[in-house]
Amino acid sequence: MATTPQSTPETGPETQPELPGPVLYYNETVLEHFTRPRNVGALPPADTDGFGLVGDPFCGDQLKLWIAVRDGRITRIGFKSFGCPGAIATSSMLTELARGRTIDEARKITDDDVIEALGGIPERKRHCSLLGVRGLQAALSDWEARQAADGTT
Amino acid sequence: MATTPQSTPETGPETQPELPGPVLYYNETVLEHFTRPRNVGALPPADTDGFGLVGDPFCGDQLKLWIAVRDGRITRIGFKSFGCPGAIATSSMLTELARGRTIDEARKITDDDVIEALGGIPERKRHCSLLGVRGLQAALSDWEARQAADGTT
Amino acid sequence: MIYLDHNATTPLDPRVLESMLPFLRGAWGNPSSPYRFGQEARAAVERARSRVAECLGCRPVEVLFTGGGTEADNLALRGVVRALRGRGRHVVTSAIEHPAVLRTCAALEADGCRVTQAAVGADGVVDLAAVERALGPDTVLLSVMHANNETGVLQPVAELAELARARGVPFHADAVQTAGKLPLRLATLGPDLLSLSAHKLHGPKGVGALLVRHGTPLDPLLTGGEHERGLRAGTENVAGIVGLAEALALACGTAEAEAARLAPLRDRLEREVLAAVPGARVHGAGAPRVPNTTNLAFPGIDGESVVVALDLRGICASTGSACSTGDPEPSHVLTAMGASPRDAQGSVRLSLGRDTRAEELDVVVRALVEVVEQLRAISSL
Amino acid sequence: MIYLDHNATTPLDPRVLESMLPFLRGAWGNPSSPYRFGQEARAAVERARSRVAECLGCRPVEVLFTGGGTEADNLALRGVVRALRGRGRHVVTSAIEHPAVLRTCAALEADGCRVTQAAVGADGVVDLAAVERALGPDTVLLSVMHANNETGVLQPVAELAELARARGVPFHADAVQTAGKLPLRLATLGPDLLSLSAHKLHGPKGVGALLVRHGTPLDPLLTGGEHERGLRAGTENVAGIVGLAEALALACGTAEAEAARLAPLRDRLEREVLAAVPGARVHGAGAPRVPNTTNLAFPGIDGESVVVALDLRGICASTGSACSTGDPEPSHVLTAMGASPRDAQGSVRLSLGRDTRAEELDVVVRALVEVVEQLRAISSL
Ligand SMILES: Cc1ncc(COP(=O)(O)O)c(C=O)c1O
Ligand SMILES: Cc1ncc(COP(=O)(O)O)c(C=O)c1O
Repeated sequence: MATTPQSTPETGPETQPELPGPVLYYNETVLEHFTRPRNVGALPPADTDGFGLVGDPFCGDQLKLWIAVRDGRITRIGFKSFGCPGAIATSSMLTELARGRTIDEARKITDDDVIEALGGIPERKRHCSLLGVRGLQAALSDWEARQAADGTT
Repeated sequence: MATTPQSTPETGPETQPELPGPVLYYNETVLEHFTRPRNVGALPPADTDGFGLVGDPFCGDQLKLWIAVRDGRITRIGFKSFGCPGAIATSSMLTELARGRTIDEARKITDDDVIEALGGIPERKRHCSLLGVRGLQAALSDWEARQAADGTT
Repeated sequence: MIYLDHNATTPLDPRVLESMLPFLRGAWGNPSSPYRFGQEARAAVERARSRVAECLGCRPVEVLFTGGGTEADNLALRGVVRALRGRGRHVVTSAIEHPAVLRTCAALEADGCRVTQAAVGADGVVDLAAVERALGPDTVLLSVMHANNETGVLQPVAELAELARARGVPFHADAVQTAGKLPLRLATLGPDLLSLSAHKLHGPKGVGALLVRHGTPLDPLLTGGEHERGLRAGTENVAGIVGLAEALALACGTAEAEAARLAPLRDRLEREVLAAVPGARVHGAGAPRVPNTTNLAFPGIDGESVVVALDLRGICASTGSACSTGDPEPSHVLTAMGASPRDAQGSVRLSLGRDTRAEELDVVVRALVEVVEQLRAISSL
Repeated sequence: MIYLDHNATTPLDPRVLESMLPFLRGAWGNPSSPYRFGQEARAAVERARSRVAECLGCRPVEVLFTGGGTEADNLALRGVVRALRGRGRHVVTSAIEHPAVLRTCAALEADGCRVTQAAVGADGVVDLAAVERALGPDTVLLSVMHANNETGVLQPVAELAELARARGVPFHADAVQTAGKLPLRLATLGPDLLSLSAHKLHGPKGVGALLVRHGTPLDPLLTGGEHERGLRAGTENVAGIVGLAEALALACGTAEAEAARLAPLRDRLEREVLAAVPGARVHGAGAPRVPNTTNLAFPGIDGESVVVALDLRGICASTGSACSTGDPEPSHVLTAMGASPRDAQGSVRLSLGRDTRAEELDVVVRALVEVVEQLRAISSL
């Protein structure tokens, strides 16, 4: 039960006020990506070069992410998400950041990039942005595995 | 430190509201006896047939009370008081109740009589009224002792 | 704005504010001050105490004013446990209590108490047999809420009171979600201690009360001056206390009529949502509930997403306790009722109130149907 | 009415009430609710936190809102002692603390702590050497008030902070009687924890704050929801918190000017009373004091009788702490300063404030002289 003020993470350098209470405080960009998420939906199996599924199978948020790759670039990307507005908005923004990028560039996208692109996300929701990045990494690894498999066959 | 609601004395049947907080709530009669106490002052030594002094010599309220007795009746009575308004008012009322009474009648005056004559006194001040009654008892005992002394001389 | 989160807080009734203003303007004295100006404030506090007592069927000395529902719960639990520390160290509660009780039990546990959480059935009603089994010779307190804040499910307080009384165990009921909504009488309801909070019944925030049945052992939690008979120190929040009494008097006067008005509205809302949304369910539908609350399960989507989407349409709803806002953990109440974590995550609480009108609910049903469809369209499940 | 009991409570400033009303009317949402309407309330609470932090020279996360000064004191003492229960069980305090500290120390003692009360000198200033001697390897908290509520005597908090810091002991200062009266900066003043109460500085009753310096170990006292970073559960008293911040901002802006205005008024009052009443004395006259407070000794008469007689003349004064009203025990503060019980019983506290005018004090001096004469005439001493 022991709690010390210093052990509580603080809100960091976003523009939103420091809100120590339990609160959601999504900014307009996040809400916009939540209400009109970009790149929603599965790619057709034939077009899918990589697929990622992250999240516990029974509990908590879940993300599915599809990519199509041409000439080392992500040409198409799609996602479906079960999760809170933070999860949906960060996934949406992640797909925007990843689309058109080379595999290497896409590998380097971090959750901080996603959060920055959204102009910040509530402290308690930072974990959401990890899901999108992990989903993309999973899809990229899947793509690599498929490449390797193609190479060996 | 353990306190149980039932162990807290309650205010009893006075007309004043039940006030569980720490509060003084003197009624008009008490305030009147406080601002214009009856029978204040020492009797001259020659007129004094009995004297009472009650209260700790160093601490807390103190009362001095003088009586003159003729034919078994208190004909004159005087008091001086160091104490709170409750102490002053109850002493004043006590002298009113005692004046003109026979020794036997005076002996029977209780603190409840004093409180009733005042129309009530705050719960926390009930102890004050005891001082007056004890002062009168002391003066009566002093009178009796003097009588006995007079008889033996 | 359509406000359907009355279990989180309620608007301050303008008549309540009116009753408070004299103590925020002219009569600002300290109730403990010896002069008549202070005693005006004292008289107001004591009048408020008498009104609360009258509304809730107890004696004025049985009413302690606190700084809210949470403090009332903390005082009940910590106060009884401390007062009875010579007798035992075991507390029995339920799995669906408000954090004000559950986390306080956890703190007591860390301090050496043993705590048993009785299970609830799938309907959200605490298992009486489990409580009975749990009560032991060293049990010093039973604490079970009157109505659950997330589902509205009513708990069998009369039966619990009987179990507790038979064993001489004090029984605390958190009535924060029933005071003002249902007619309550401490004398007949059964518990020895009852918590309530003003802002849940159109009173001000930051004030509550703990009713303590005459003879119940209780130590103070806040020590200092001899306010509240030495059981709750601190200069009295006079305006807040007056407001609590006014709000309670207003609510008690209309509780039955309001309950009769809200139950059919809530029931119709549920029928329409269940008809329009495939797979939707109502948590605790099978149990007696306070008439203002419904907790809807929408499998496959996230409750917080529903709430935010409704907010963007001007509708205030919640996923459960306001205290757990943004909490990624699924509701302990729904999981205790056997819901899967994902099902619990897909739940939305709508709680109606005095200002709720039938037309508003039509708007809400349409919005819910739309929102659930949109979220399901993007759901990965 | 001439009000000279500002240490007991102060009038709510109409500007403060004005600042609170929006949250008692339109913006009544729950700050923990997820929708924007709730976040309006949240934003108000956080704005208030920032304002308090700015006024008192600390960071917003170092401000915890409580239900009053007593709760702040209880949280500081019980919270630090619990957080450090693995390190030791010894608390050092002074003999002249407010009951909110002294009785809490007594409760901690009953729970197995050891408490040392450092003595004060005849001037009412805590004995630094006694504090230094008392601080031991198992000391987990030092708690000494900033200014005493009965005498106004200021305590050497900077020196105490140094003693405590040198030993790594958290230092709590009850600043209920200095916040708003003197310019305070947590960053430079020294203590790790600082209590204050809104109603002592023209804010509302039932709200206070505990400043907790970054890194100070603290457990919550009220457990439940995760309000106030998990350190103080309970739905926030939004209007009260906004009022506290507004009152503090107003008071801090004028503290220096007010202090400069009140000190000569208080000093003249004392000179005139001492000149007119044979045997009168001022408790703590030799020490630095807050400029609004005087504690007058009138040997041979009872302070409560003076207070009631003044009340009947329309003057509000007190015998000391409002909490001890009607208490037959002589003041623990004055006896700790070496006053005899009878001397302590003959004391009257006058505490000036923002509304006090010089002309009022002329009336008060005349009334005091009269009242003391009358009471001396009937005194048995
Ligand atoms: C059942 C229940 N108990 C306790 C509380 C706490 O009350 P408060 O917010 O007044 O501290 C609440 C509401 O938050 C509640 O719903
Ligand atoms: C020095 C001191 N500490 C604490 C308190 C308690 O504050 P509150 O009455 O707001 O609980 C007071 C006043 O009563 C005080 O003067």
